[in-house]
Amino acid sequence: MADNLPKTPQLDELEKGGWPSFVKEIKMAAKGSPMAVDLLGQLEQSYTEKIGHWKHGGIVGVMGYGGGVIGRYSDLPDKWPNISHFHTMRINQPSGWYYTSDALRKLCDIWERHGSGLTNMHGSTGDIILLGTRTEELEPTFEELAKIDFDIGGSGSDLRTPSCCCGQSRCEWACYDTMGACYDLTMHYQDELHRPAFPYKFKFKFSGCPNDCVASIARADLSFLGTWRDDIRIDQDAVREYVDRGMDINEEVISRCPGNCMEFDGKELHIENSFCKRCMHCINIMPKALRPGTDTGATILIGSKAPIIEGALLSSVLIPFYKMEPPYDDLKELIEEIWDVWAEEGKNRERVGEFIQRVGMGNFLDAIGLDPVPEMVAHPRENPYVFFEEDEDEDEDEG
Amino acid sequence: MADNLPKTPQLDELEKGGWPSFVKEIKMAAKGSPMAVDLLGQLEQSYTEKIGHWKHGGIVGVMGYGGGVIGRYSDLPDKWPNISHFHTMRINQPSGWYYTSDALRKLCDIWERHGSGLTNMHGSTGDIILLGTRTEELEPTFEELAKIDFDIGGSGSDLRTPSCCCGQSRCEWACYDTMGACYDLTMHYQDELHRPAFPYKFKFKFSGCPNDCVASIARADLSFLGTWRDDIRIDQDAVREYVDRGMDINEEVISRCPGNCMEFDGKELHIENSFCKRCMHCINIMPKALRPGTDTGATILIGSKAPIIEGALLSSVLIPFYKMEPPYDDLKELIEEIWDVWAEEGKNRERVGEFIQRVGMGNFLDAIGLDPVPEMVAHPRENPYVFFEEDEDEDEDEG
Amino acid sequence: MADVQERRTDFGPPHYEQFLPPVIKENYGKWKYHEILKPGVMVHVSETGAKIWTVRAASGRLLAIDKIRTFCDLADKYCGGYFRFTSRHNVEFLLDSDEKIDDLIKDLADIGHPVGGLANSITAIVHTQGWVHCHSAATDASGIVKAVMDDLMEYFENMKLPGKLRIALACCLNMCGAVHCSDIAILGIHRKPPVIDHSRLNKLCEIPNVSASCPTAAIRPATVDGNPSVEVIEERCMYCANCFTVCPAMPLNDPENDGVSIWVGGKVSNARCEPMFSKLAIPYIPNNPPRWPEVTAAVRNLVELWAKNARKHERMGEWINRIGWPKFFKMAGIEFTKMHIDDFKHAGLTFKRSAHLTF
Amino acid sequence: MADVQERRTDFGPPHYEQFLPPVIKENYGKWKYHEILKPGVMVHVSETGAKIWTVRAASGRLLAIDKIRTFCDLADKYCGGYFRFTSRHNVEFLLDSDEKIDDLIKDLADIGHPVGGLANSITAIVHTQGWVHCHSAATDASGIVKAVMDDLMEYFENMKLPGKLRIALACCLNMCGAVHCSDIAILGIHRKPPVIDHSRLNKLCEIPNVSASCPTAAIRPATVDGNPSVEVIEERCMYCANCFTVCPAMPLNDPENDGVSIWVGGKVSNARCEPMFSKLAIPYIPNNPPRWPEVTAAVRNLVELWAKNARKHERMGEWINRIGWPKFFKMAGIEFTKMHIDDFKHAGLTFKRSAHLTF
Ligand code: SRM
Ligand code: SRM
Ligand code: SRM
Ligand code: SRM
Ligand code: SF4
Ligand code: SF4
Ligand code: SF4
Ligand code: SF4
Ligand code: SF4
Ligand code: SF4
Ligand code: SF4
Ligand code: SF4
Repeated sequence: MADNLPKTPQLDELEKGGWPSFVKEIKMAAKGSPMAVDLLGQLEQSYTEKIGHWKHGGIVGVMGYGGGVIGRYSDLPDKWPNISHFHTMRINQPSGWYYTSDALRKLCDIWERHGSGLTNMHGSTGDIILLGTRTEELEPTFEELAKIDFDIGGSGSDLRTPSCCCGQSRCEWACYDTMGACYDLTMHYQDELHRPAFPYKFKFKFSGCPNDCVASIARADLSFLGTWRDDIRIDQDAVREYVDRGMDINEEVISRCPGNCMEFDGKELHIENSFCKRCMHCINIMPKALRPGTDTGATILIGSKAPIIEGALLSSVLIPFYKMEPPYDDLKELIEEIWDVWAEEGKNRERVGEFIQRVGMGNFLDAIGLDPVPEMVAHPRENPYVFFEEDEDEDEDEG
Repeated sequence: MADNLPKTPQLDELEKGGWPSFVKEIKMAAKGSPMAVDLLGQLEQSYTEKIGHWKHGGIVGVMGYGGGVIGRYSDLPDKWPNISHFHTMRINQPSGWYYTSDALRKLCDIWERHGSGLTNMHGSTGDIILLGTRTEELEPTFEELAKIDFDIGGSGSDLRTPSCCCGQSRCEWACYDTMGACYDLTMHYQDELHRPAFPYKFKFKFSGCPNDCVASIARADLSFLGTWRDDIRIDQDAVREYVDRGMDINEEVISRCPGNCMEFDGKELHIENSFCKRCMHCINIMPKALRPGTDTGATILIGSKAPIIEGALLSSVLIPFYKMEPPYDDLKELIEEIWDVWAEEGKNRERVGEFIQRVGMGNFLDAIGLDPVPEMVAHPRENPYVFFEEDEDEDEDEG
Repeated sequence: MADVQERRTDFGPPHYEQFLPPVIKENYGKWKYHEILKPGVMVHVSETGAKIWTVRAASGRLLAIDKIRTFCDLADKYCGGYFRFTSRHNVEFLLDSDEKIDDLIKDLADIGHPVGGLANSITAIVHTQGWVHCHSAATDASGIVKAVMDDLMEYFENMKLPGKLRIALACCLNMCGAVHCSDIAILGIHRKPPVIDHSRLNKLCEIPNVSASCPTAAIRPATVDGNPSVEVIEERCMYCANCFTVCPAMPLNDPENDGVSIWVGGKVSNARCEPMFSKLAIPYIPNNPPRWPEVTAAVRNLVELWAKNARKHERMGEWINRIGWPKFFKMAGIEFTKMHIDDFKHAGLTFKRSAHLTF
Repeated sequence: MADVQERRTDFGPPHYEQFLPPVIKENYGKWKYHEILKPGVMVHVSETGAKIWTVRAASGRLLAIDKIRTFCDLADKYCGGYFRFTSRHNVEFLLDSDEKIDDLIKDLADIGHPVGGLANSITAIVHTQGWVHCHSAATDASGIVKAVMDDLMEYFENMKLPGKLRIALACCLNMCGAVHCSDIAILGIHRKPPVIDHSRLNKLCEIPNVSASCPTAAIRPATVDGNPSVEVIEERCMYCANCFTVCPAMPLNDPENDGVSIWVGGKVSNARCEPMFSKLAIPYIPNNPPRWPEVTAAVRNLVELWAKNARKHERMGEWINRIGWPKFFKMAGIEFTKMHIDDFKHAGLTFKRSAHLTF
């Protein structure tokens, strides 16, 4: 099939250079897949015309599932008939994106039989993306995937496929079991993941520490960042070793500490832990000498998202410290409270972060039954536009 | 008259204590003024009932002036007939609130003849406040004041009485002549000050340096903060003297420098001036050793105000550095541009700071003919909602 | 009409120069440095070697003309008749020698005007009219100020604080004065929606202006008992009284529900950190005249907490920023409530959007 | 219907445990520290003394199944069949000995997958679909990413930068990926309002939803040529394409006006400073396929400027915050325009509200 590839002078330019070439990949797939051949052709046309050639997606899917497939049709079906349908299947990745060659080979075989042979490993939400197939192939693909235990991920107004950093599997800083938590909640909320019933999408992401290696605080409606409540563990010998080997500890570590809470007297490193902001910097720089404490858990934050409509949001603190121990029962209760309130009162296409801004954090907390704590705010209000409630009058006099 | 004072058991409590007592002042005035007597009575009633007894002000004034008098009427005129009218006259203070005993005695004599004998020295905008008189006394008071060269200040939707710190008259840090500038602009804009023609009030305040001793950045629509462009002047001997006398220069000065641009090697203080934020801290702490540079002028900021309606604002940078030399011609041109645009397009009761937020800083700059500079923003936009204009397309490609 | 045309207007304030003591005129723009000599007293030294001594005294701001005359007498006695007021309404006597400073201080003490307010002290409270003159007041101004300053006299009269501490008071949300950027702000507040006088509203006010005045769009036109008027959606009203400012038929004053709130951590100067707004600390304290004991206690608590814990030169807000708001609320013994969480236009930007927490 | 009921659904992803190499299973939660050994290679050491070596290679993300099979072969050859992908779509091989690391690296090089992206380097660009799959794209994703990374290979393959630098690309304002919090973000943008297909709009879309979708309220219902449809107030449109997301009859794609913008200074981690959004640096660069030379040059300029001037461990945004935006624009040679000044909802909070300026 490689012989009758369309001419792609523009794309061919992108076979050059040191970074892996997606053009080579498409050509590789084109050896076995007519879809990949036409994709190449249409893409070359886009490169020439500087415009995409996909139509607005339609609703296609797999029986019993309300999401997980992104419908896609070429707007030049006559010219590129093999991609007249070119739907994406989102397949829920295993926690931490670990695989065996065995499992992945099976996945490839299925996709060779039913799709374009092209994938994204992975989509930016975290799914395995099977890139491009026809409507009638969706169901058979799913059936085969089910046999090797790969289920469909989220799309539409549902719980999106949760993801997590590798956490305790390979990282010394993980303050809770990210992969375990991610798996547990994914399994617990299969129905929410597969049947869109929310006002809009909802994402979980689990990072084992404040380094946030899955960018959870920037792109998850509920962000779990591992942290600790007790003291940073210090191995003073190892500190001295870093210094002896030439690290300028004052410049590189102490002066960069946002808590301004470190001191090195030439022999011992002292940390005033009650001022430590759990930023990770000192630990990052001296991984052999410093470790998070042992009373570990997570800070749970809510509401981040991309800019549309109200402007991008970072998640904000909902629970300053939560132990993150299975079976996470009270956490699940809280999540369901949040979903109930948001499903009830959220507008169509209103993410939970926008919803909270609209109804007010205080009202939202009331509704989900959580007490306000000062950790939730960068600072208290600056404007005097306070809504006083009748029953609160008594309480406030004490100040 | 002091004999038939109303009983004021509550207010009498406020004659005790170390701080000057306004109750004593009112009683002092009450010796000569029936208005002060009734004020005492009504105020005692307010203290008992926990509520004010003034009616919403009406429009009263002085011939030829549209502002400068705050109409005030008691809501218990039958009970307190002497304050059935109790209007305030705002008198434009001299720059820097300097007086001679001679001038003030004349002022007191006039107020003894025509008003309550009570004043505020001064109102929080800066005026001399003549507190309380009857409508028919306004004009005679003004006539007498005019004879001793005291004119009326602002109120209503006009230029409000400008004010300034003592600046070069007594302060070593003044980077321009605050008192001169304040006087010059006050004189230049007498019409704007006396005849309300703006959408809302507009205030100027002049501080000689970033310490901002008239709180200009917090409560002036146009804030002038003295600053310098060249290097901080250092007297190294004087620096050493501070250190020798026991100042912990690293702790007190260097570690508090927001520019992180100071170093003391035990002998010499070095400042990396290109990183100095002109915050004044080091100069404040070592006034004998450090002084602002000699290429001085002002940062001009726009838009601060109290919270109603959109929330309080601090002024924001309009001109990072302006030489502030008389006759301030281009400054005056700019001010008039601003007023024109705001008068044309501002809504009723919309302060200029709110107006700028509504129309957008960029559009505002276009309208007043000022080029945008990065000093105007804390940071560039974070949201991608950029309005592209036809004619700008060409320019931007270069990036 | 001839009269009117000849009438002198727009002549502006008197020129300041005539009010400057000779030493100032001669050294205008030449001052080199200053030294704080003792509480309330400082000296400025000129490049020419000339010096001027300043004695700062509390004035109280609300002054009877007789008191001003007394100040004039003191100025004549000590300063060649020259004196000034400050931007925070203290009175300053300007001496060209240091010999009679103590005499002046004594004379001032005798008439009840203590000297202080310089350097690391608490200076006069910027404040407003209250029940003395304003129709809008949710509390009195002068009374609270007097009570609070009586209580804080030691901090006015000495300089033992970590840095300057500026207190301001406004008797309603209009916030006349720089209340919104004060280390401690005392703010009069209402807590009930306006009571509408439907029979007079249409006569006194323009209904579209009234509707437009509401920051939360709580007001809409309505016909009540046949009168064109407005109605207030009470859940949306946060008692700002802006409607009352534009329309006398909508008063909010209410003896049982008015009171004050306390705000902390604002500043104006650019020293060290950028200027900052004050933030809500205590949502409500009832009016308790004549001496508002709960307010004075709350302010003292805040002052002492800061004084004890802040580093040198650290203003209230800088200290709180260093320790964090959670610690502040704990140390101050103030309950954190939903009222503390911003819910106005830019509320989302005040949420804690990081994991930088202390435990 | 029996079939349907028996059909297995909602079984979820495979349990991760079966995919973990034995050394990981044994040391799960016991890792003690790690060391970066050389570009792309690190070792983690367990409390038990066990070690695991990681070799990180660029994957390119858009992979043909044959390439995945090749990765599988390498995993079989070096790692007992185990491997993983990262949150930024690199591929990681996990070895229980360090003997064959160089062989693996060589094999990876042979199939065109360089090793690197660890520690103070530039790792893979998080990106999206572009013209490969999305209807909404204002630019291609994979093509720009390829061109930019080709140009930055040295920074992927070594660790000589001051800190980590994360680049991300999104092909439209939906910003799939953490583009809004990247050291450098490349963002596809439209610059013309939607072209409305009035004849089909009412059939394809619900008019109230369409109106509500617009962040700037630029859309209102209108009847055009007898069709119920909408109209766009063009001055209010900032080309976000949210209307197109909800309604296919309002496309914005336009070859002449689409292109990319460049954003800088965002970050996600809590290390040192709090997470930050990226800010606008270059408002517009036209699409210039296949290799977008202006974009690669702009990115390289930014990377090198930062690399040369930042202190150790200082991310792009931290560096800019230290030197200030005025210096940044000057040093980067980027013109500051009104487009850089925020004019959306919270714009006022981005104005410079202090006199903290450098000259
Ligand atoms: C495939 C993927 C991009 C990729 O190449 O990796 C993707 C692709 C699309 N996203 Fe996304 N999003 C993808 C991750 C994200 C992320 C990142 C994340 O999840 O961590 C975000 C930002 C985080 C967030 O949720 O805010 C994201 C924010 C959006 C938005 C804006 C949502 C918002 O509230 O602002 C839209 C618009 C919408 O929902 O209508 C959107 C819409 C879309 C649609 C469905 C286009 C549409 O308007 O219908 C895209 C389909 C493209 C296609 O043809 O395949 N996508 N989208 C990612 C999903 C792969 C996966 O499942 O692993
Ligand atoms: C007298 C004075 C308070 C004082 O005791 O010192 C005062 C008193 C009043 N102010 Fe003020 N303001 C006074 C300085 C201020 C300041 C401070 C300043 O100018 O530096 C502010 C805050 C800064 C600002 O301009 O934003 C201020 C912000 C207001 C506002 C809110 C304006 C806003 O845009 O948010 C109002 C409401 C209004 O304009 O309708 C207001 C309205 C009023 C009115 C006229 C009440 C009203 O709604 O009609 C008050 C009359 C009281 C009376 O009966 O005498 N007053 N007002 C101050 C003027 C004295 C003088 O001329 O020297
Ligand atoms: C007299 C006065 C100006 C005037 O023309 O009236 C004045 C005079 C001086 N100020 Fe001020 N300031 C005056 C109001 C202010 C204000 C405005 C206000 O409080 O409303 C501020 C801004 C306050 C704020 O940030 O909230 C102000 C912030 C400063 C600062 C910065 C302090 C800081 O660390 O934030 C200095 C520097 C210092 O003292 O270290 C300063 C320094 C000074 C110096 C040392 C300047 C000098 O060399 O002469 C003067 C005496 C110091 C003192 O009071 O301790 N002055 N000063 C004002 C006296 C008010 C009063 O009676 O207490
Ligand atoms: C493998 C991966 C997690 C995963 O489960 O997939 C990972 C792994 C590690 N990260 Fe990460 N990070 C990974 C994505 C991230 C992300 C997410 C992102 O970029 O989208 C972040 C947030 C980025 C941001 O702030 O914008 C991230 C911020 C960090 C930081 C903080 C760096 C900083 O100074 O801001 C560290 C600490 C350090 O390296 O000093 C860190 C440190 C580490 C360590 C050293 C943790 C450990 O002990 O194992 C790992 C190797 C370091 C490295 O890559 O240099 N990791 N790390 C991700 C690799 C992505 C890639 O292929 O390049
Ligand atoms: S987020 Fe923390 S625990 Fe997870 S991989 Fe990154 S550094 Fe390790
Ligand atoms: S984790 Fe961050 S805040 Fe805490 S001590 Fe280390 S550097 Fe400082
Ligand atoms: S603002 Fe500056 S110049 Fe003016 S009095 Fe204060 S310290 Fe002096
Ligand atoms: S003025 Fe402020 S920023 Fe400048 S050197 Fe002094 S302390 Fe630093
Ligand atoms: S703060 Fe309010 S009540 Fe007090 S004087 Fe100003 S307008 Fe009147
Ligand atoms: S008090 Fe304020 S919020 Fe309430 S109705 Fe009046 S203007 Fe609106
Ligand atoms: S960023 Fe926009 S164009 Fe790109 S994949 Fe996401 S929705 Fe599609
Ligand atoms: S592109 Fe965005 S701003 Fe323009 S009309 Fe559509 S939704 Fe509104």
